[in-house]
Amino acid sequence: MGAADGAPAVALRDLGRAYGERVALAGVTLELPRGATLAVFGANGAGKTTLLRILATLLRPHAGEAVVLGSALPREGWAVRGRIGLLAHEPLLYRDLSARENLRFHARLHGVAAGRAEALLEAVGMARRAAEPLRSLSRGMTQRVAICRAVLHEPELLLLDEPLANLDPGAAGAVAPLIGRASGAARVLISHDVEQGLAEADLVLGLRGGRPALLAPAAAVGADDVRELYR
Amino acid sequence: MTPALPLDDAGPYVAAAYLVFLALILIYVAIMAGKLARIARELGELTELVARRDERAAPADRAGDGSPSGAGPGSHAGEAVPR
Amino acid sequence: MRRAAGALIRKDLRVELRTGEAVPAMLLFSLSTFVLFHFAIDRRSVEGDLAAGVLWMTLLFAAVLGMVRLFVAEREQGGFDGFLLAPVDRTALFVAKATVLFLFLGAVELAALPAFAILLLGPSPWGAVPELVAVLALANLGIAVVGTLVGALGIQTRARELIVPILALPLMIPLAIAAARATSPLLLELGAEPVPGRWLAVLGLYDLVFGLLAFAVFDFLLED
Amino acid sequence: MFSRGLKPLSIASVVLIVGAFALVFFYAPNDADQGFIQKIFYLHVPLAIVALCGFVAGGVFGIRYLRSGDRAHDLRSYVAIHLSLVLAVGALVTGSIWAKGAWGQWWVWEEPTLVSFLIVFLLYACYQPLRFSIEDPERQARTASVFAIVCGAFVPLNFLAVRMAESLIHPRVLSTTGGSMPADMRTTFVVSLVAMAVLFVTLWKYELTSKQASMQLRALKRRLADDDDPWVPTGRSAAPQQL
Repeated sequence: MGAADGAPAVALRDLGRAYGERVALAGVTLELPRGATLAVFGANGAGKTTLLRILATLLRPHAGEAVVLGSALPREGWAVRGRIGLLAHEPLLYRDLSARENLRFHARLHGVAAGRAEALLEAVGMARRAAEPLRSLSRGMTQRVAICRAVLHEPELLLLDEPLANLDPGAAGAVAPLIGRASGAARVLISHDVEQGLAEADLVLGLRGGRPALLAPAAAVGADDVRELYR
Repeated sequence: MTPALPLDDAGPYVAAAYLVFLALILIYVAIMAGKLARIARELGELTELVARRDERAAPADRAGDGSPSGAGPGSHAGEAVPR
Repeated sequence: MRRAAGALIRKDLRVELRTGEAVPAMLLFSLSTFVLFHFAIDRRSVEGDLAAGVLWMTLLFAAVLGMVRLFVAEREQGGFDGFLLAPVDRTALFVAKATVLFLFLGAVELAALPAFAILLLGPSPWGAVPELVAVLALANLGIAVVGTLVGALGIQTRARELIVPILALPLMIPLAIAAARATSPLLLELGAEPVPGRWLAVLGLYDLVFGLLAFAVFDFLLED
Repeated sequence: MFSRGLKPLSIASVVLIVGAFALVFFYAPNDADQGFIQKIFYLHVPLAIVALCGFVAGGVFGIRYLRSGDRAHDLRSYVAIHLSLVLAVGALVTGSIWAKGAWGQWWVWEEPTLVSFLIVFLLYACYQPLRFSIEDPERQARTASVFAIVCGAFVPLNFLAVRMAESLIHPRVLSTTGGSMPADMRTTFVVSLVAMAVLFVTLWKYELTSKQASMQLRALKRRLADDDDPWVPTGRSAAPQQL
């Protein structure tokens, strides 16, 4: 891919998006190097999910530029699809299929070998219940399967919306190699756990009413600065 | 083929058809009149809003905070107004 | 493209086998409609164009049920997003869904046609089975294509149960005309007559036009 | 943007409509078969033809919207279809009156053009409910454009199928193509058709201008309302709300 490999994981300039007349996101400018982690904080409706969906190519930006893994969105969205892993608020899995069937389905869509799905299920401790339909699993278990789905194709950029929601400490430990810093992927992380989010991050973006209210290296941001966003 | 109808029988039907057309146009005019009235009303509201804004802005300028009042309608007017 | 469509088709068939949300409902609906027709038109048996009309009315309405369900899981369980994240041609989703609807219709007809022959149809249709299958296949293709398009349109709205039927029924009128006219010579009391070729041609044209159209516009229904 | 040429167009449509109706009643001869009742033809057929062209134009603007993403095209498509629906109601009612006057029945299934027209009308009548049931304006515009394109292609196919279903059994009763029409009748018809088309374009531009004016007004209001929340809710609507 040549030049694209040297490009930052995410480069945004004045990114904006509106839903009709309501501005959901405006004036976001930042650059995230490969392998680094961006933590996004903000109250409900601050535009975090909108930002994540734009980066995932699911939503087209209305203003500004978004370059993800060297490809400009939405024009070159096809080039980054399959290189991004999205762990959204919803698991994006079929409730009537089992964990294994869901992952095999996504493996086929992504052209990944089915063995990878089995290995992941084993890694998150879901192998034993992989044959049950998802609707019979608890939310924490579903979340573990959703994490498997997000990292199935070994993405270069992980978009994580509260990845540890509903996970017990044991499960959180099990998924850490997949979606934690150890995964080696660049990450955009939405979290409501301020301390934990800050600990994971290299760069911090605080959103308020769709506009950036805070943008600084994680080392320069204190937990109180972040809590200010929710006031 | 059905035989032709005499003129006086057909007259009401033809008149009715053309009246339907007339009625459609007039209903359309009435709807557009409603829309126009709304635009006029909203314009009135806006004029009032601007008038009030000017009243508030004028004393602020005289107080001498140095902000030029001639920011013009093109710039974001909200910035000239003290909160 | 073929890999993705295959995965989608297999997924949908597996869900249908497990939950039985579409085909059994469509079939039950068809059977109830036959019974209703019996009383509504007050006939013990039908033949010819009346039989073709009853059959196609029933099948089209049953098909609408399938269209309404077609994309529900994708919208409600995030299937659209999951699919859009994958590096595959978006047309694969259209191909897969149209195939699935086509298969559903075939499955429904496999049971509904014998039921129709037993319950309502006067003449025996068994002599004309190959022609009947040909007409059904062409018509099902059209229903599948239009149904996928309309289902995808309807799923964008907040009122898909209303929008899908009121859109699909007028769109299927040409198909209904051609299918009924092509079927009625096969269901005559005095033995089947040959199917008029021009109605098969209309069905083929319908399939072709809407197939090409769907290929051209389907992508736009997936964007956000 | 939309208002250019509106004034000359308005004058032209007044002159043409008045002129066309004058020709209908003072110049064109009574039809040999049908007599005076045939005068409805000069109203009914132009209404129907212009409405169909408007529907197809809606599809063309739909294509242009999908290709460019320019909301103005969506607005053009919306207004074209919306106006065509109004004309279609006129065409159906006048057609029905004609049928009653000429054959004593309010509806004749033997007339394929009328039947096709009813089907097309039923289909396009879904356009407003479809738009209304989608809240996100961008999705609304895109879905409506897809609808407009699909239905635009459906129109000819539908005419073909209905025509085939009827015309091979019955002779066509309301001959509209005018191949055998006397010259003075044809002149009257052509003038009526042009008048109707100009009227359509005038009303189309008129409504576009009106929609644009209220959009600008709303934008201005938003800018002047100096509170923190820049969002002034406008409520749901089938019409495009923003350019």
